[in-house]
Amino acid sequence: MVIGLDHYLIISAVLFTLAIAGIFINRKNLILLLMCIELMLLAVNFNFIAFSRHLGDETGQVFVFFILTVAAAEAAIGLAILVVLFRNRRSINVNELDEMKG
Amino acid sequence: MMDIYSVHLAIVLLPLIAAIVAGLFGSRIGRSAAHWLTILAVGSSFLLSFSLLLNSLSGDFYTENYTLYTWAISGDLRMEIGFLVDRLSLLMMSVVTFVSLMVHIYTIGYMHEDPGYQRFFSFISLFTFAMLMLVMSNNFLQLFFGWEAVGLVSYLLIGFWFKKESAVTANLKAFLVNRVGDFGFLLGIAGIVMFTNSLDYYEVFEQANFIASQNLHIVNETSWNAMTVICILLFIGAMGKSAQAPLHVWLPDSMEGPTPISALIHAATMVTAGIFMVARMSPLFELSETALAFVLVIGAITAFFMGLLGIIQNDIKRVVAYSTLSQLGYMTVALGVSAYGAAIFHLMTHAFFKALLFLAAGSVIIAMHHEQDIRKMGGLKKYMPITYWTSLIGSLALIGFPGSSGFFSKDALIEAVKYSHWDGQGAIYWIAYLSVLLGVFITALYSFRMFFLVFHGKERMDKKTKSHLHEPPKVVTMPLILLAIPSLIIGWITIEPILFGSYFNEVIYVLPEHDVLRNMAPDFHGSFDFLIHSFSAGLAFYLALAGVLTAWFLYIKKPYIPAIINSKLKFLVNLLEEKYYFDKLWMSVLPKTGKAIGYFLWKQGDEKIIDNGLVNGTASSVRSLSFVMRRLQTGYLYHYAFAMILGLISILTWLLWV
Amino acid sequence: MMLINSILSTMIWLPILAGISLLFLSDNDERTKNTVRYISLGASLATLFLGVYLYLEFDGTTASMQFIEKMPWIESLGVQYYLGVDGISVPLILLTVFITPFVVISSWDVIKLKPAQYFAAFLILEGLMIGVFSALDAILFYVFWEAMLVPMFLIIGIWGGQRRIYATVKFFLYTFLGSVLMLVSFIYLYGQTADFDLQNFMMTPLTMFEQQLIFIAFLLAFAVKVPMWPVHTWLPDAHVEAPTGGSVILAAIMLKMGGYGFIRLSMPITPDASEYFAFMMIVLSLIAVTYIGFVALMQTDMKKLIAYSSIAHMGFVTLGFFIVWSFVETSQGTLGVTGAMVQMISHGLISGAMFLCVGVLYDRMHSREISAYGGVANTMPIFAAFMVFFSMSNAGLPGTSGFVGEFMVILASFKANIWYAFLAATTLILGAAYTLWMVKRVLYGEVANDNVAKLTDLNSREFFVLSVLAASVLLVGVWPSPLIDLMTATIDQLMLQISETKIIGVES
Amino acid sequence: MDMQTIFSASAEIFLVIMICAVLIVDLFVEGEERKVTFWLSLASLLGTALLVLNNTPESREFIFDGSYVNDPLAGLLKIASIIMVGIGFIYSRKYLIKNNLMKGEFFLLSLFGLLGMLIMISANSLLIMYLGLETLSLSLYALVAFDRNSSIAAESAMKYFILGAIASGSLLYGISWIYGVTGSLEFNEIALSISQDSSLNSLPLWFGMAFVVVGIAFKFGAVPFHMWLPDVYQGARTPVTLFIATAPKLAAFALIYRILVDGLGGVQDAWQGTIMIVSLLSLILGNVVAIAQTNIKRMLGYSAIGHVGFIFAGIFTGTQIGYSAALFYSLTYIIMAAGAFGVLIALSDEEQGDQLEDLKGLSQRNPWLAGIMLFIMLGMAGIPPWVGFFAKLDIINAVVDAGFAGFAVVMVLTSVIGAFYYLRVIWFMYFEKAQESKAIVVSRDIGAVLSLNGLLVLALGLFPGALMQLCISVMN
Amino acid sequence: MFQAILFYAFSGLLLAAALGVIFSRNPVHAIMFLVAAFFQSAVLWLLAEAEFLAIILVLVYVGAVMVLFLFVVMMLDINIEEARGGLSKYAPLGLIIAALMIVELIQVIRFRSDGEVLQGFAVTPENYSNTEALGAVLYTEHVYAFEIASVILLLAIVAAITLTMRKRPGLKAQNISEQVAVDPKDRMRIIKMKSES
Repeated sequence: MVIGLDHYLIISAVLFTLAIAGIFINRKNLILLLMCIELMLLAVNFNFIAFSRHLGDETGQVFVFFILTVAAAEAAIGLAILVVLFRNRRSINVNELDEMKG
Repeated sequence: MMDIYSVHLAIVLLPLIAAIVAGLFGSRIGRSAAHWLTILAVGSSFLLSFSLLLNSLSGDFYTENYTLYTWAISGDLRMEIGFLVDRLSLLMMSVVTFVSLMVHIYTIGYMHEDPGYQRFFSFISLFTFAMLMLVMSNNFLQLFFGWEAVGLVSYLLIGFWFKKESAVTANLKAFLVNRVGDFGFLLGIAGIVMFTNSLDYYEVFEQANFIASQNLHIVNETSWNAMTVICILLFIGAMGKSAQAPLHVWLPDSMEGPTPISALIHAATMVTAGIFMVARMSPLFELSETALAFVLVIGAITAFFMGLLGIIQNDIKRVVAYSTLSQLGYMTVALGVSAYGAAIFHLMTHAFFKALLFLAAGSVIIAMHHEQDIRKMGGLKKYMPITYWTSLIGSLALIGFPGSSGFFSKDALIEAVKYSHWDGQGAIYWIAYLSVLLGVFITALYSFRMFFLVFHGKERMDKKTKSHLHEPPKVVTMPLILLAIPSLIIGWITIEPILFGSYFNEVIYVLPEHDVLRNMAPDFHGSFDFLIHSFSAGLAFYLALAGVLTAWFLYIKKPYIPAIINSKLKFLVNLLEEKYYFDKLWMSVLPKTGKAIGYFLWKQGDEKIIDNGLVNGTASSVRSLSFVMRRLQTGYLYHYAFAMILGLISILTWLLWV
Repeated sequence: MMLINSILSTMIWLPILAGISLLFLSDNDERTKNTVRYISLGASLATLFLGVYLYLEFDGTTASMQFIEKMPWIESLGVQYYLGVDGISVPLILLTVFITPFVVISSWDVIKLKPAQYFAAFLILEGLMIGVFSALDAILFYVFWEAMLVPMFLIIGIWGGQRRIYATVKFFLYTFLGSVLMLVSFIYLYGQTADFDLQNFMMTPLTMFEQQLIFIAFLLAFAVKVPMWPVHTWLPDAHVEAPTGGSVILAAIMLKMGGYGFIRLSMPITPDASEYFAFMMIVLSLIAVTYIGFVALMQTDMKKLIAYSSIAHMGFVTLGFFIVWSFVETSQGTLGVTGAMVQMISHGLISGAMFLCVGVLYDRMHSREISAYGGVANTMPIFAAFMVFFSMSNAGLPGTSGFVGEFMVILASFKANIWYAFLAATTLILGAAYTLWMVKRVLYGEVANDNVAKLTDLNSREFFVLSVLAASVLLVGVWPSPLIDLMTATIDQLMLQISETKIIGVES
Repeated sequence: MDMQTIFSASAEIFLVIMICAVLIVDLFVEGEERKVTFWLSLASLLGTALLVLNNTPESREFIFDGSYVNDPLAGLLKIASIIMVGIGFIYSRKYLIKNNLMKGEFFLLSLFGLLGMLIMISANSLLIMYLGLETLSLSLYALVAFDRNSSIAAESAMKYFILGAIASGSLLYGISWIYGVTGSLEFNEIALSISQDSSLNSLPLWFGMAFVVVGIAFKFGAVPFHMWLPDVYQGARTPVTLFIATAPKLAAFALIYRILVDGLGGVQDAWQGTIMIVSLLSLILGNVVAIAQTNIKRMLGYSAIGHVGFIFAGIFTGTQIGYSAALFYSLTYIIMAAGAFGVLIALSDEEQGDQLEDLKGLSQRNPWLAGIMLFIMLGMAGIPPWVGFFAKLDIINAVVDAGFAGFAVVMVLTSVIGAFYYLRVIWFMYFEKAQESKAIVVSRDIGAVLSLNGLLVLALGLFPGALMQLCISVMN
Repeated sequence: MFQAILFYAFSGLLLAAALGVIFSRNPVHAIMFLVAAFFQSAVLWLLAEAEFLAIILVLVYVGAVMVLFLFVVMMLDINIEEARGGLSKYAPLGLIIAALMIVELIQVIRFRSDGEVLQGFAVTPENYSNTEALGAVLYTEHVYAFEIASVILLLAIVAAITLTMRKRPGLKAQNISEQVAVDPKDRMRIIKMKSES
């Protein structure tokens, strides 16, 4: 049995979907949302690596490298915003983020 | 020596200029300047007209028909302003300017206390102008202009005392009822243009046969002879102006205006416009017997029924007004039997004696300090001899007393009706004949009822009024006298040329088989003979005599009888007092209906359905949609994310399956 | 000569620039206020003189466009700055330049709040209106057409009455909604011809379906503007709330743009669809004449009454245009079209004057309710004379301009169908009824109350304005020929043009 | 790497250097007003702009191994973005001082954002595009949360961040598919492979496209990926909103144009319908919901959604005139948006004025400001002769030309709905009485730029030809 | 075969860890699950011969980012009880949508490989080094991207500091310039004392 591209793509697809589902079924904890985003990027990385290997082209892997970098930066800023929010609200409950609507 | 065109122009424009000056600068030039100016203008007009008239009697008279200026050209329709001065117009011009001149003079006395003095002179001069434009027109456009312009002046003059609620109601009513007539008139003109593509009388007349050969589809396939439709439409206009039933309602009410204009407009001139117009259109009317029958019926109804109303009126002017209605009915009857000449003849004599009667009534009113109720008068003979005698002449002329001008015209008219019995007109003819005959009796009855109540019998006015009773000044009495003369004699002189002679030969067109006057001509042997003849052959004289005697009996001899009759014939009297309910119809039912329709369309149609329903409805539904849609923006992050994912999935699904 | 080459541009831009320059003046003290007034008067008079010059130089014997100015404006879209006038537009331009000075004079010291802006708005409006009447490029036309809404929106909104906001927003959105589809049609036509030249639009063949859609789009724009029943309800509101000058311009000129649109765009661009919809248009026009006549009867507000009467009178315009197709030969419709054109001019003069009359009263009593008045003729006899005169003109009395158009349209419609004429002619009765009934209640009778007793008659400024208008109403009524001669050639040409089908493969 | 490459990208390089310079200089700047930082930032913008002007080639050229594209379109977008950022700086200065937000970081983050935009505009590969996008987005997230004491700012930043991360995740996922199918990241190569192998034009590529479209639509704020937009517009401080509302739209334009047209032009059939529906939804929702708003920033947010509908309408036509119309629309829209927020900033000098009510009687309190706002509102509503009309005209023309006359009808009808809320702003300013009569004073520099901005809305309307022509020429 | 077993095992674990992230109610647990997921991913990447990235993932992600997460969770002092029970009644609907998405994605993946014989990844040359290959392109072909990445990191630093650094009164931080500029005289006083005798 050969493990190939499709396997990775499917793993990635499932992971991606789980991440997205995680975002909109989670209604309490903002940090979980941040983690789901990490998960999502992970899924994307899977795709890139799989395609890169499938095509025999390193560019995909380079892309993953940059995604990892950006993801780190994103995490930093995301967490910083979270901190600001927490300082203002004393809460990171997603349900309470509804001061603006309509 | 002025050429003829300048004369025509001068006749028309002098009153206009005087009117403008008196109207716009009245307060600057002062009262006497205003009346001198207008009197001079109208007087000159009269003199010029009269000289032309005299000129026209000679054999080498040419009808003048020319274009003054082009009003507009659209496509191949030329609309021009021009004059047609023929014998008919000359007669009318002279009558109009003469009566107008009398009224001008009279006004000096009648209105001398009124603050709107200059305005009044301006209006009556303007009226003269308008009427002259009407009668001198050579085309329908100008005719309509004059037609409406006299209506306008009438409106202004009826409402002259605009503080009086009744006056301003009356003038509105007069204008609107006239407008109903004009409505028909305008459509008639439109019909003419449709078939002839011209507004010029002569051009239209040339194509009369063509019109008569055409049909108009009005409802689906029902087709009418075009000429019939057009003539009836035109006649509806005449009904409005000449106050024929049922468009007569405005005329009695128009007595709200000052008396001079009652004389000028509502007796002598404007109301005759309809008669004049039909006579002018004789080449058209002749070609439609249906239309003529219609004219006849309307005239007969007016002549008889409106006369009846005169019997129960107590306002001195209203009695005269109803008599006017009735006399106009006579003229219309004459038109209906194609005796156009007779109609015009009666129009002329009527102008004199009716103006006389009105002015005399005005004189009485001045003397009575604006008391108009004849029940509060009586025995004025000894206080106001001139008024008395002139009134007598007027009344006699009105009832057609032999020898008076009214006699000639009315008798000729009745004879004409009698002579006319061409095919297909049997029943109508009899009704008409009966109406005019009975009308004679009624006319005599109400005329002399009024005459007796005013000048004879007990003096029923109060002390204070009585103490001031005296003959009005000369400016008032002089016109009375001047009008009394033609009222007395004009018939003698003119009956022959107008009715039986060749005076109207070129003007009025009558089909040979309709030409009752020609049929009568062989029996005519001069005015005097005509006079004698009436004693022997005509019923009219005896009916008139009976009328006068009845009046004498009821109001001088046994003054208590009318009250008894009133109580016995409650229903009839009621009907008369309500004027056959026409006033109710015009003043109450129609306006109320109109207002109700207006209110309904406004509130239900405009405001409710269109505005609130469609316009604001759309706006508010967009607004509520907005408020519904904004709820989608819940503020919750997971909803936002969910929306995005839903969008994504929709796109994916769409790409996958579609 | 330079001026003659760019006279249209000068007439458009002179008032606009003058108006803009006014905006820079602060109008706090009396002296600047005077400057503002004289600048506006000067600008409007200058435009009037240019208009007179235009009239004198205009050649009425040809149907072709004159005083053409053409230069590229937006090249990538093929939009041009393309101006020109013919016999249809010249009378309307003259009307515009004629009315505007009166608006300025009549508002002379009546407007207390921000007079500079007020006058500026009117001057800008004037330029834009001239622009509409002289634009020969569809986009240019549309630009002027829509831009006009803005000053009017502000005029009503800032200087209007109690419910001004509702009225002005309604006015704006109504007319805006109406005209956007016209824009889409223009663009569609652009797709067919590759430029926005209106005359090319008229040449380009279109299928029946295309024509119908375009016609409907145009219809919405113009019907709202005219306004035709049932899209007329903005007008009474706008009129009632607008200040006097606004009402005058609105009634006298802006409504004419609808009529102008029909004759300039709808009829020549979509002749077959116009024929197809002609019956509907006639029915709508007749509804406007009769239905609105009845509605006007019941109004208690003078301005509303006049507004409704405007709708009824404009019904004659659309009637006159669309009975053309009731004839076998379109040339027979010339009379109706000419009548409609005259009716537009005449209505411009009369309704303007009527609104000025109401304005005179409003300035004194601050009420437009008919019931607040009564017996005004006692205290204001001269005014009463004018008011009666204009009311009579409004009722279509011969000898006044109000008669000319109605007369011609009724004549023409009788030819088309006797019932058209019958219904149209009811205006003789209804028009007189609602106008004169109002006159009766306002002017006649005893002095109704103390306020009326305190009224003072016209001042010389008001007298001047009304008398010049009265003179012009009379002049057009007595001698419309010069006016009609202006447009004869153009209308004849138009009749020829619309008699030919634009559908390819169909013989006309 | 040769000098030519360095020169070509000198604008970006210069900007990075200047960012570092500002970063360092700001450490040593004393005082509340931070004049040095401010002027240095403006100077760096000026320098960058000059370099862009200097480096913009006549025709398209590629450097950095095909990662970087330089063409007239890029030049135009870059210049416009730089100007917008500069205008934003000028408008914001007083406001920031007043609200104790005058910190070097504001300028730093804005410059970072600008750098991100420049990168996006010149990106020729999906990788660079992604990195540029992240540079831009990250600075925007930080800017939104910039006022650390504002609870709603933090909330909106959080929402923006999460949703933005989802969007970029989706974009990346899409990119991975496009990469997987075509084997390339560079747009011209992608286009080449699609044109060479028509079998590529199938479902996998479409799916990749769909995910990418989500990312693009999010960046624009198109329905249904718009949810962040009203909240962020409202929550962020007005200068930040101004920043978000203007220049990034151009970057987003580059995003959509480079990816969908340059890269995926071959699969136009697939994205056309998608974009069309998104455009339709945006037009309707944006204009309709804006009616119900009472917060003017939020209202402008919804209006922005409506305008995005127009921009997308230009794109979906798939024609050159459509693209240039969309470009013209974007350019003119941001001019108007800048002016609108500029006026709001000038207003809130006096009070925290972001409610519609606060505009009441503005015409009495400051007629000039009211006049500018009037111009802008009329421009946005699409009333001629203000420029918004010509932008709409251009788009509608493209739509009708592409055979979607029905869609054009919907567009104009939604414009009418939209006109209502723009008019409402005017009526609040002109027809309502002021709640307080105190005059609003605007400092001279801001006033001058603001006036210029307002006049530009009119001037571009009177003479739109040149800019339109420019938009067309840069597209070719 | 061995590869397949490894793949399935670790992907199973990976998905389980992912589910753990989503459904765990304690953020600390979630982080742990996430760390686990990263480890498993690294293994799978190794299986795909992407050694360099696998190592980076572990080093950078687990070593730095996850620690940061953990750090923030701890620092914020979140009430864990309150954060519990995050799933709502709409979860089923969400899961349905998710299922739909998975189905569609798999559909596309199958579409892509339609007709293509399922085979492994491209075969690498004998002396192939993943790290070397990446290194070869990273600084040449992708230097522009690389530079941008550095800017992004700088941006992240600036942003994070801007947002979170506050000068609280009484903060005990070093002020180096102050320390350097200290004059001994201010700090030290030489007191002469009498010697105790």
